Amino acid sequence: MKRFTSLMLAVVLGATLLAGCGGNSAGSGDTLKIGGIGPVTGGAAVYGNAVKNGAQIAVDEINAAGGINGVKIEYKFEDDEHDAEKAVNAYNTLKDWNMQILMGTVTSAPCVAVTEKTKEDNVFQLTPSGSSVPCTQYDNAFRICFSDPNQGIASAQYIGQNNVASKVAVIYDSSDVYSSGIYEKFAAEAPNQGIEIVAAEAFTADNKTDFTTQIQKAKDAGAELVFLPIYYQEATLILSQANTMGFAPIFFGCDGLDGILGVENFDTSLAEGVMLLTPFAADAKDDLTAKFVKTYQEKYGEVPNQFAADAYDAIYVIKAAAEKAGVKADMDASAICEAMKTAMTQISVDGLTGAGMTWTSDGEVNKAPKAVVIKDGVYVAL
Amino acid sequence: MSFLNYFINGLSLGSVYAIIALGYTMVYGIAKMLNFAHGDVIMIGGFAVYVCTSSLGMHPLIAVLISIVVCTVLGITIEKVAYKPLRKASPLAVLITAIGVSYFLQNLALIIFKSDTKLFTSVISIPLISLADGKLVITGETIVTIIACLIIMVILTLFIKKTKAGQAMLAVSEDKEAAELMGVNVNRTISLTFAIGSGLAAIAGVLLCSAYPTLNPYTGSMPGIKAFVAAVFGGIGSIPGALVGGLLLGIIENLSKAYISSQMADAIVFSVLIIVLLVKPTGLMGKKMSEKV
Amino acid sequence: MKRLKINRDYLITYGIVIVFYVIMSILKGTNNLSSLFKGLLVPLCVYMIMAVSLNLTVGILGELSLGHAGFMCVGAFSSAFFSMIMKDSITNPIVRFIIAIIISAVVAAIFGILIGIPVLRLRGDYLAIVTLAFGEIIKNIINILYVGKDADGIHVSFKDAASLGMGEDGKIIINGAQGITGTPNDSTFTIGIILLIISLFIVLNFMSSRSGRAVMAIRDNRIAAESIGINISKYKLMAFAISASLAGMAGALYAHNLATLNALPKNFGYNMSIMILVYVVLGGIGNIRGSVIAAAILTVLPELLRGLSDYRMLIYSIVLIGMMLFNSSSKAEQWKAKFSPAKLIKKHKTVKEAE
Amino acid sequence: MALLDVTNLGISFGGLRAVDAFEIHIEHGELYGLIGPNGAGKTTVFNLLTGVYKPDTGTIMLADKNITGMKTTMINKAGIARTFQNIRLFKNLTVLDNVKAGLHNNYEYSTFAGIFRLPSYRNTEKAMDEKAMELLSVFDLDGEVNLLAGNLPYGKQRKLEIARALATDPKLLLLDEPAAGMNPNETKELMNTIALIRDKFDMTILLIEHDMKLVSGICEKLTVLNFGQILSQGKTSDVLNDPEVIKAYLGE
Repeated sequence: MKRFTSLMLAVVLGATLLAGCGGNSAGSGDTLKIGGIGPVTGGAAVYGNAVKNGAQIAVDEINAAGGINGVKIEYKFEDDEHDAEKAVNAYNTLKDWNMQILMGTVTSAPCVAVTEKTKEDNVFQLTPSGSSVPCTQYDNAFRICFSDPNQGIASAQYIGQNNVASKVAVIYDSSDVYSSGIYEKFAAEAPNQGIEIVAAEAFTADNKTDFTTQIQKAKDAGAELVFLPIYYQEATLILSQANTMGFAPIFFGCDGLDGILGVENFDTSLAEGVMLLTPFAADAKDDLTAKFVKTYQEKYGEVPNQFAADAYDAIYVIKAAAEKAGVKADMDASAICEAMKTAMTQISVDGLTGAGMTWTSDGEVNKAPKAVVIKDGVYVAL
Repeated sequence: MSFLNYFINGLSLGSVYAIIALGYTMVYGIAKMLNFAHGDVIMIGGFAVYVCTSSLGMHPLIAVLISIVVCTVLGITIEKVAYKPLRKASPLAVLITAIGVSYFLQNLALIIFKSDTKLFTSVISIPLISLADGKLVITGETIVTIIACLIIMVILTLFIKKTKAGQAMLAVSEDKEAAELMGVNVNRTISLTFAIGSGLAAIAGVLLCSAYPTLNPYTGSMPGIKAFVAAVFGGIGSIPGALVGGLLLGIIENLSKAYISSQMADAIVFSVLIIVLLVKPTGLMGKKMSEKV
Repeated sequence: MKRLKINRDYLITYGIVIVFYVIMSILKGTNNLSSLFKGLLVPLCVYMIMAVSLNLTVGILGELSLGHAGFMCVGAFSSAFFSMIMKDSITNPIVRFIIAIIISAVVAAIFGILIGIPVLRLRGDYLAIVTLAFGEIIKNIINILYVGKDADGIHVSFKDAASLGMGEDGKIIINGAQGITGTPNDSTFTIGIILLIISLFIVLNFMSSRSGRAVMAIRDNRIAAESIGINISKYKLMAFAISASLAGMAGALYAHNLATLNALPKNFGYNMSIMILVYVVLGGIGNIRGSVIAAAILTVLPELLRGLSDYRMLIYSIVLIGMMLFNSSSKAEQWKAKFSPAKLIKKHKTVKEAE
Repeated sequence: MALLDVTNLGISFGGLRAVDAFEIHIEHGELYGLIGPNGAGKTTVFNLLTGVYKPDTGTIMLADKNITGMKTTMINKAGIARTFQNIRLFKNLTVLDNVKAGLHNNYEYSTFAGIFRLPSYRNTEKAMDEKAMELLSVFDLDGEVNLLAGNLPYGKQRKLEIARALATDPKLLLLDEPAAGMNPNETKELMNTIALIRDKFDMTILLIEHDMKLVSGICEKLTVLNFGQILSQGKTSDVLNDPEVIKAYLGE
């Protein structure tokens, strides 16, 4: 019986291998193939789905308006489950699909692994939200969001220069690349800004239900401000638990906190007075944002968060760079990459996450972080 | 005062673990299987309440009742479809199937409810108790969870001791074959166990989400594993053991976050578990097993 | 006679691996292999080795381990750490990688022994939960481990990068949750297959040696094994350590295949341990060849299901449940018996003879 | 000097004195029977002798060596091998491997040599095969060497268990109800085999048995246990005629 099972398995394997075989044909020539990678299942699915949807809106808009240089975009998004290995698999799947430009990946660790591959294949890569430093270490990779050190330092500077607080507690996710990356730079910059870190409390991906202990320690240490370089899901819990405990310091966060007002059922009064450095606010009154938020809500029934906005911008940045570089549909990925990477440093894009965004050849974006505060349930620029 | 706060918060977390652990321990004791999907049934229970209250605007109590029904039916269905055909297979095969069911429930929820986190409105409306000028705070959720935990434990113990079905469960847990020979309907007893375990999961889901009010398709999996650890900690198969294990786990977790290192809290909790098992190989209140030679 | 039969059985296993290697290499050489499959070749080897090594613990030793990914994690980090330090000193990638693999095997074996001593005193599900706990502890500690190197040597901290107190020229190698970035990409399909064959060689030969017999005797009946003078702890520990060191090797292969190495719940948590266990159970407990094949199929399957987009993991879970149910249902047994190749041939013959 | 010298052996479980003041002296080459009603503590005595339980009181001397309180593994190495009332074979190993597992301590080569198939592996395994086949042929099992032990018929499983115990090359062989579950024909055959073992291997045997026919047929000496205490001890014919024994057995 065992032998039969093995045999059956072997047959299935053979069949799957055959199915997986296939030559590398050249680009079809009438569309521009843009691939996306991010987690759409698993614990980080929320970010991947936001990126997937945000980019889809941009793609639809561009296609409706005639495409890039008159060429329609074909867009395909692959799941990486927030895992480096799966991200490489996703990348290879897209390669088999003859992807010409990569918009991804969403999270940092998989992004670094994929960057290694895009470098090897010379494929242009624009990550909407991969914020750790090595995500853009090669010249073919750029990003829409701020880098982690950038955010950590900017946060410390903002708090110090505006005298927001001098006694600061930090609650961060020690098992997360993004969160621990920001914390590290924040902690390094804090002394220069006259900020005293009175408590630095961590949690982990496996232990993020109960934050009362971390909050209690911040409270006991007399923190005037609690810095939250984390994502909004955990932040909502922290805010509500702190409220129960009667602890009301200033809460200060980075772009990960954006989206907090969009959480279904969230009592926005809890977020009253929360400050965050973010490039995007779903409540902003400008036309671009209003239109995007409206379309997103109609299509996906949710308020878009910053990841969706980053992805939306990413597609438009690709469009701008491709137009600048004169990319045509029949060019192969490598030629596109060569043309795009010079074009990237020459364009300036007004997007949801910043006006007049420009890029340096090391892949970093120049845009002003906006400090906003939540007042009466909406973001107000500071 | 801080210590008391840490302690009470630990107690609150621990009592949630304890209720989940009760479900684990029941199923393990009778069906002798590690039901890895238990945590995900909890998540479904949470979503059931969420849908009833937020989308359909029902009264929280009715929502909880519906949630219990949903989970019970789900539990029985899972048992019928996925576990019953494997009654004679190796325990490992059942374990893997349970993992498959867990993936299934998570991904089903992902498709239905989407991945973004939803904020759960607490179904508990008892105000919090504030002592010593607000330095010591006990939330209504804490009180309800602890009381619910105790009540459930008492009811379960009485059920097993006093009813015929409970006695049948006990018999099946001692010796399946012998119970069958004695005329106990083993299949029905196991189904009943799953029904009760899943009903408990619904209650655990409501309490978990009320105390820590976020909900997404993966909400149940980590508390599920922690509760499993708690059940083993207390001696798996033992009902008071689940209670003690759950409470201790919550308290140890919070105190080690407070006084040792918040980064290493998981490592510390698991180390304590290991030490306890090395000293008492069947958990704190587990029955001593010895093989007859 | 018996030895001949066993040897033939082993040869089939090696043969499958070698044929697989040859076919894949030809397809790759002639550019007939999709990028996805090219990318999957090394991970396939990683998971096949993991499945073989876990089968030694679960199938041969008969103890349920839910922390096997922990050993993979240890092997991955120790070997990647070595490669990062020696990147400039040892420029020959093959030599460097071989040393890295040996280091990963040794370090993982040491962890196997350290963890095995307390763990193997326990039994059944209690042992399982303690291995799970150890796996989680390893992951947790690596997430807060900071190691840097400067002119003064190596600095270690369990707090943050700043407390490493390094000099100007300092370079952080293991950066807490951010892990190791920039591990040289030394893993190749050929090395992966060689490691797989080595693992098979070790496990299969171990099984048919005196020590392996002792281990299997303990699995079948501990009390009887004691009564014939077999040292229980020694042989349990031996099997556990070998199993751990093979997992460590798989970890080295994993680490040198990707540019980033993080200890996430996804790759080194209990979820991964359970995934490997799924390969072992599906392939047949104690059936080494089955493990190899099951690992291959279940690694490839989710990738082939990509076309289903959102429903991918849902379908995967259904397939998983279905396979388990099918494997143990009595109807399947009948069906298998009816359509087994041997039977079909026989039937064919009888029909012919009747004619 | 006797091969096995046990004095004042005792153990309690909870409050129950399962075995008390047990004494036995077995000479080299003797075939000795341990009998008694159910629950008399016979198997407990075996478990004490083989180190499964640690005695509360008393000493066990095997060939002038004190083995009291030693672990099962060490006691086997010192020279006591046993079979079990409920057969404990390595069910998923072949008949041959069961015996070879028994040969474990008598034929050594390193694990390293085993994995890398060094000459010491080949030579030792060959010698082990030969020795195992020799033992199996004594029990008429040499036709079933490649069968899984769990697939053997009941009677042959009992024999295989004895063969495995003998493979450890013991000084003393303990047989726990070897005839349990056998029909009269099989029992008779077994009697012959046991006698054969004693003669062929120059073995000393202590056996527990219910079947009085078997006991009276082959044992030279008997000890009768009742409620954990020695009821009678001595030559088989004397013991069987002891009124106390008759009373205990027939319940008169």
